[in-house]
Amino acid sequence: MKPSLSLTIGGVTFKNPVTVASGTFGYAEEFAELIDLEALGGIVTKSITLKERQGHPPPRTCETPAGMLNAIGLANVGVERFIDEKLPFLRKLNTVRIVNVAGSTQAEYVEVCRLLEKAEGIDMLEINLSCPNVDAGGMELGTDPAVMIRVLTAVREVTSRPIIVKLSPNVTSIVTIARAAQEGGAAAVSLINTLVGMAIDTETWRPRLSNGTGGLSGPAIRPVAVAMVYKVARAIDLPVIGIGGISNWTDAVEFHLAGATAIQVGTANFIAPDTTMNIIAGLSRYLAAHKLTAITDIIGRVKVKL
Amino acid sequence: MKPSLSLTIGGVTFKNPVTVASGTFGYAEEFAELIDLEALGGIVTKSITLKERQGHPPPRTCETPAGMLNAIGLANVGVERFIDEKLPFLRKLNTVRIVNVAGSTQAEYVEVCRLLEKAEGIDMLEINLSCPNVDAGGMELGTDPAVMIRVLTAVREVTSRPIIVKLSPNVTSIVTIARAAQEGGAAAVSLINTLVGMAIDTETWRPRLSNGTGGLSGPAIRPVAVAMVYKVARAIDLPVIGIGGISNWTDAVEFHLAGATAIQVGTANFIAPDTTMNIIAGLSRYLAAHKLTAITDIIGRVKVKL
Amino acid sequence: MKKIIPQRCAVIENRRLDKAGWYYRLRLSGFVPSRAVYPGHFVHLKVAPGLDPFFRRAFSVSDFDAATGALEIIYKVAGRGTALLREVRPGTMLDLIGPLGNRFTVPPKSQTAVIVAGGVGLPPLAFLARYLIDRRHDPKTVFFFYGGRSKEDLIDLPRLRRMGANLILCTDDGSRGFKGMVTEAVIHHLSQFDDRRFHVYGCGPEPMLAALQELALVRQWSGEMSLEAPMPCGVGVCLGCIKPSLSAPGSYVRVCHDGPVFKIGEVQL
Amino acid sequence: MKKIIPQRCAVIENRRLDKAGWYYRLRLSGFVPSRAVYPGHFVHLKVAPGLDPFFRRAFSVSDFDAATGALEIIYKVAGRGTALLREVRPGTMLDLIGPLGNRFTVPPKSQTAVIVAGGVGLPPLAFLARYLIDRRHDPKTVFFFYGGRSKEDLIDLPRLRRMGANLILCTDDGSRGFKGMVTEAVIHHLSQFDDRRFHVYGCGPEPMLAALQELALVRQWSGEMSLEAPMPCGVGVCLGCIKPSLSAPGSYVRVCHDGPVFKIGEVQL
Ligand SMILES: Cc1cc2nc3c(=O)[nH]c(=O)nc-3n(C[C@H](O)[C@H](O)[C@H](O)COP(=O)(O)OP(=O)(O)OC[C@H]3O[C@@H](n4cnc5c(N)ncnc54)[C@H](O)[C@@H]3O)c2cc1C
Ligand SMILES: Cc1cc2nc3c(=O)[nH]c(=O)nc-3n(C[C@H](O)[C@H](O)[C@H](O)COP(=O)(O)OP(=O)(O)OC[C@H]3O[C@@H](n4cnc5c(N)ncnc54)[C@H](O)[C@@H]3O)c2cc1C
Ligand SMILES: Cc1cc2nc3c(=O)[nH]c(=O)nc-3n(C[C@H](O)[C@H](O)[C@H](O)COP(=O)(O)O)c2cc1C
Ligand SMILES: Cc1cc2nc3c(=O)[nH]c(=O)nc-3n(C[C@H](O)[C@H](O)[C@H](O)COP(=O)(O)O)c2cc1C
Ligand code: FES
Ligand code: FES
Repeated sequence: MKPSLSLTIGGVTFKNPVTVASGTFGYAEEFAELIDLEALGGIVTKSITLKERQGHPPPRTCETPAGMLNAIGLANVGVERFIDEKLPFLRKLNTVRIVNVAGSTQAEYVEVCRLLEKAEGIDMLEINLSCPNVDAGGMELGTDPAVMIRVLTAVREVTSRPIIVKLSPNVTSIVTIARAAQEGGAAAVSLINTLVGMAIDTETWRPRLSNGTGGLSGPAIRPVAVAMVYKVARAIDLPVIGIGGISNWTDAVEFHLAGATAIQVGTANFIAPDTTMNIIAGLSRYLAAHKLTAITDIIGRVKVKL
Repeated sequence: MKPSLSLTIGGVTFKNPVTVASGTFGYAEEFAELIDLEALGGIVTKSITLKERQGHPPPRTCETPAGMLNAIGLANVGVERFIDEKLPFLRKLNTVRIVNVAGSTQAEYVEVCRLLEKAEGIDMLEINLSCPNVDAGGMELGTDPAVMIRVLTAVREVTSRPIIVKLSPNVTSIVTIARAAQEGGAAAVSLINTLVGMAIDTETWRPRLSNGTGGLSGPAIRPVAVAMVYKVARAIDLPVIGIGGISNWTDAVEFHLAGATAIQVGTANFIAPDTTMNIIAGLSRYLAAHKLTAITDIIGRVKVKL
Repeated sequence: MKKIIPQRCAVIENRRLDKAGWYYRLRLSGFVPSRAVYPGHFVHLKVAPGLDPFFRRAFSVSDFDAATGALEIIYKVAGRGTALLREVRPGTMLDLIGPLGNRFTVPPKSQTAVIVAGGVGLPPLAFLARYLIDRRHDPKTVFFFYGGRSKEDLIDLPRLRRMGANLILCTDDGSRGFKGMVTEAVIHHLSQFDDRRFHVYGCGPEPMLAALQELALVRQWSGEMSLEAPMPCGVGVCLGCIKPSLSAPGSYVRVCHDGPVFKIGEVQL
Repeated sequence: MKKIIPQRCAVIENRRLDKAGWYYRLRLSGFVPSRAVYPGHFVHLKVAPGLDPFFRRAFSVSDFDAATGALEIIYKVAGRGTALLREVRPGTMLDLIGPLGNRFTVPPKSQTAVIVAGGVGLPPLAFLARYLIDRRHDPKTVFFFYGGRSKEDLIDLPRLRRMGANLILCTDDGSRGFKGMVTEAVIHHLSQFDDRRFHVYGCGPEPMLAALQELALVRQWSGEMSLEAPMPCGVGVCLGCIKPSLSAPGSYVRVCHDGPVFKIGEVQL
């Protein structure tokens, strides 16, 4: 019998745990000619803000050892154009559609969620309280538990959809923040967003990103992400969505063993657009080879001596 | 004219900014047949604790993308054997000798420093308030500003030597911690220690380190380290010693531009034991090629638009 | 529609094109494109297996034979990625994605194609020239300006000559052909013609393209240019390869997805 | 004393040794060791340039010719590093450090050398056997036990035969030589001899070495074994390559620096 990859988070059923990370998959339509979008467990959109944003000037990305830095600056079409121009494509897709929401203030988060509430074709919201690349909001709102609870409470008043809270790794205790997300009424947490990083051109003496610092992603950060997923999964009662450097099915298994119910593939989409397809196939093979019947059989099953 | 690489930290003169990071160079004698130890700006020993420690059981290390995890567990000969067996070799070396001190409690830090105070041939102490691989002390003492000030104040009472405080990157605000180090009377801060990380074997379902989690080092973490050095150097008045993934002279220049007065080479010593020698030569060539007369001409000179 | 997925192709040639060893021609066999390959398209290549270097590198297609699947690119050794690529031996399998991006348009036969290549901007334009001439454009209505710093930078000349286009070489130091910038060569050589019929194609260093765009805008020539930018994804999602728009000020274009070929006047250079 | 620094050596051969393609012989030229190379020594090799894979890989020297600088290692494709190494073509320059570690001792001529190699434990012991015999040990006083899972795992046999030692092959499945574990073969073949004169040398999978050590301890044979452990640094500083000590319980030995050759009874297996 083919092992089952399906799972449920916040009452929403995913056909498999393999989803894509915000900002690495556009609004999905860009990937239509690259992979079978409906084979994915879910799709997370680029972060949507209240107004359209052009983002930071170039250079916005740079290559680093086994990873990259980015400071895109939340460039996106804004919630209204998103609903008008991007959502119709997503709406037709038979996969879990998750809209990632970002803002500079609590009011902006609330307003974006309020506007999305009326739109159809959205299964969940992911609240990005962890973007390192904007001056106000983003990360600041996501590193203080009290602020996080306040924002989430306000957001939940205007939306009926289950909320995933995306956590920043740039904190002393991710467990404290994850507990705040739980207290704020999240249906799940996703982690990690990027680590704050910087690179400097030694000839021009300028930062390699126009914004100075940016967010580090890719395989380089995977061990940090696995450790945080492991800690959070043991500490809270919500499902955890693992993110950070996942590039193949063994990476995915590693996150599941650490405690992730689902995973998001980010930067790897850039290097090999068919990464998610290979992971889905690999997970099935892995479960079959280990005579396991469901992906849920491996979640959090890492054997740690206590 | 040959550019000058020399610099001063806490009243101690270094012939060049290139030193080696604790735990990656043993007690220096192991490297005697590999490089010219006296060509180094300085040497930092493995962390020394009050009692000899055997460290964690194997496996203690694992390879990761562009880096490694370690959970050595502060294995060291203990302060008494260090003074008797290891210090005599170091004492004879014409380079800055820095003893890295670790412990599980404030009392242990104080006692180690007190015992070292009587020993000759030590130029500075580096207080490791950031080791992620021990149950008590280490990182815990280094993530709370108030605790850090208390520990440093106590340590300074028993030592006359300038103190470098080694900072953990696993914090929400490294600037806050660096300010605490300054307030506690540090002569300099060094950063970063390793990021907490984890890797899991997908066949055995066991962590790849016996200790479960460990510390991530190597080029993978360099962007994180550069960002933190940059932020700390702008925020405090003490010299900053840059650590994290430095593997060649361009990496070193990057840290100097970000604000590091000196640097420590860690994991790269494992991959190429002559890394430090190549960096020293490369820095001289770089300064000469840019018609600069001293390494101090580039420190903190990154051009960031404000 | 077929999906554009990574595929592995065997290197059949990786040959130095100049004395100094800066320029190489790489030929791969068995490339099965998911759609027809046109001049302007690029491929996204992993120059080495594993994670180092991390990003793929974009290379314009400099020739493609749909019958045999033989794909050609020409590259200049510029940094770490191309330095590694130079070491690749025939027989090695390389992983690539493509064809990506948009393509050059074909001008009506009444128009004169003015191709302006600077340095490593040659590859897509060499493909374009062959393509135009194969499509029964009279070679004499194709001007091919090709500039470099000195004669060592002008490569693959026999192939360009064989095409039969009007080939005008120029070098900054005058060591071959016209001495001066390639845009000056354009002005100098084309002043005798009725320039309202010109359609320019440019690829090369950005200052050259800026000068060319300026010239074309002033003279009201139509035309298009192939641009470069660091490309993490190559498929339009990372928003890393942007350039400021000239036609829609305040916004950006994505070189990989909206380009790499842009109309004169579209992008601010 | 000369410093032990990384050096680049040209690959002169990288040849498959078995039908299935698991075992390879790699020969490098121009290796200039900083000290004499002895059996037991290993080199620390970067199997690919750049950061992936990140660590060097340790390989025992399986032969070295000081006159020509020709260095040989034999490897089994076991993971990512060796899979990459397999792809290396002659002419490629590889970066290596060595010789590192300690070495096997030479027994007095009155002692019988009992060499016990399991699978990929062959390389250092092949070097040792040649070395002992070259040093005018009577080949008949050298027993060379060589075990593998099946006959496909027994490689490089002509060379071993040429040495003239007593070569005893064994396989788990009996497809060649003695059927059973190599330690059983030792017991079976040596029962006729006065075993107080035995000095055993072992290298191979840890369970085999554990059995061998057990046997040697019980029979009071002297001897030594070459061990393996993941080695980040290879020079004794990272404390990553440790094994629990048997002679000093509660402490650890570093395989790279205190070994890789350890006396029987030194390390807990
Ligand atoms: C659409 C397109 C077509 C191209 N066609 C060709 C071609 O036909 N022949 C050729 O030699 N080169 C071409 N390039 C440039 C090529 O992709 C490489 O970027 C360039 O060769 C330098 O790579 P490197 O790895 O040697 O340098 P590195 O310094 O290692 O590159 C580091 C990073 O910077 C990026 N980068 C550096 N310079 C450039 C540049 N000029 N353009 C884009 N990214 C850059 C690289 O992609 C990489 O991410 C093209 C680029 C684009 C975007
Ligand atoms: C002193 C010494 C001598 C050795 N001699 C030989 C030899 O002559 N021939 C040979 O084929 N191999 C030898 N090995 C093992 C070799 O170093 C490689 O570790 C092994 O080939 C697997 O590497 P990989 O990159 O293919 O596997 P990977 O799975 O990519 O290795 C991942 C990591 O695990 C480590 N590792 C995995 N298995 C081992 C192992 N058995 N021993 C040590 N580290 C391991 C690797 O070093 C690397 O850090 C020796 C090891 C040591 C310590
Ligand atoms: C180019 C780029 C853009 C990103 N944009 C967003 C974003 O808009 N919103 C968000 O929540 N995360 C964003 N991220 C973070 C990713 O969703 C993900 O959390 C992170 O990259 C770690 O995963 P990875 O290592 O698999 O990429 C972005 C990442 C990259 C590389
Ligand atoms: C194997 C290993 C052991 C280490 N042991 C210590 C230690 O004992 N004390 C300490 O302060 N830091 C220790 N570190 C941290 C390094 O000194 C350094 O801060 C860190 O590795 C980042 O630098 P790198 O990326 O250049 O290695 C150790 C690092 C490694 C890899
Ligand atoms: S390279 Fe990613 S959007 Fe163009
Ligand atoms: S490999 Fe580092 S101590 Fe042995």
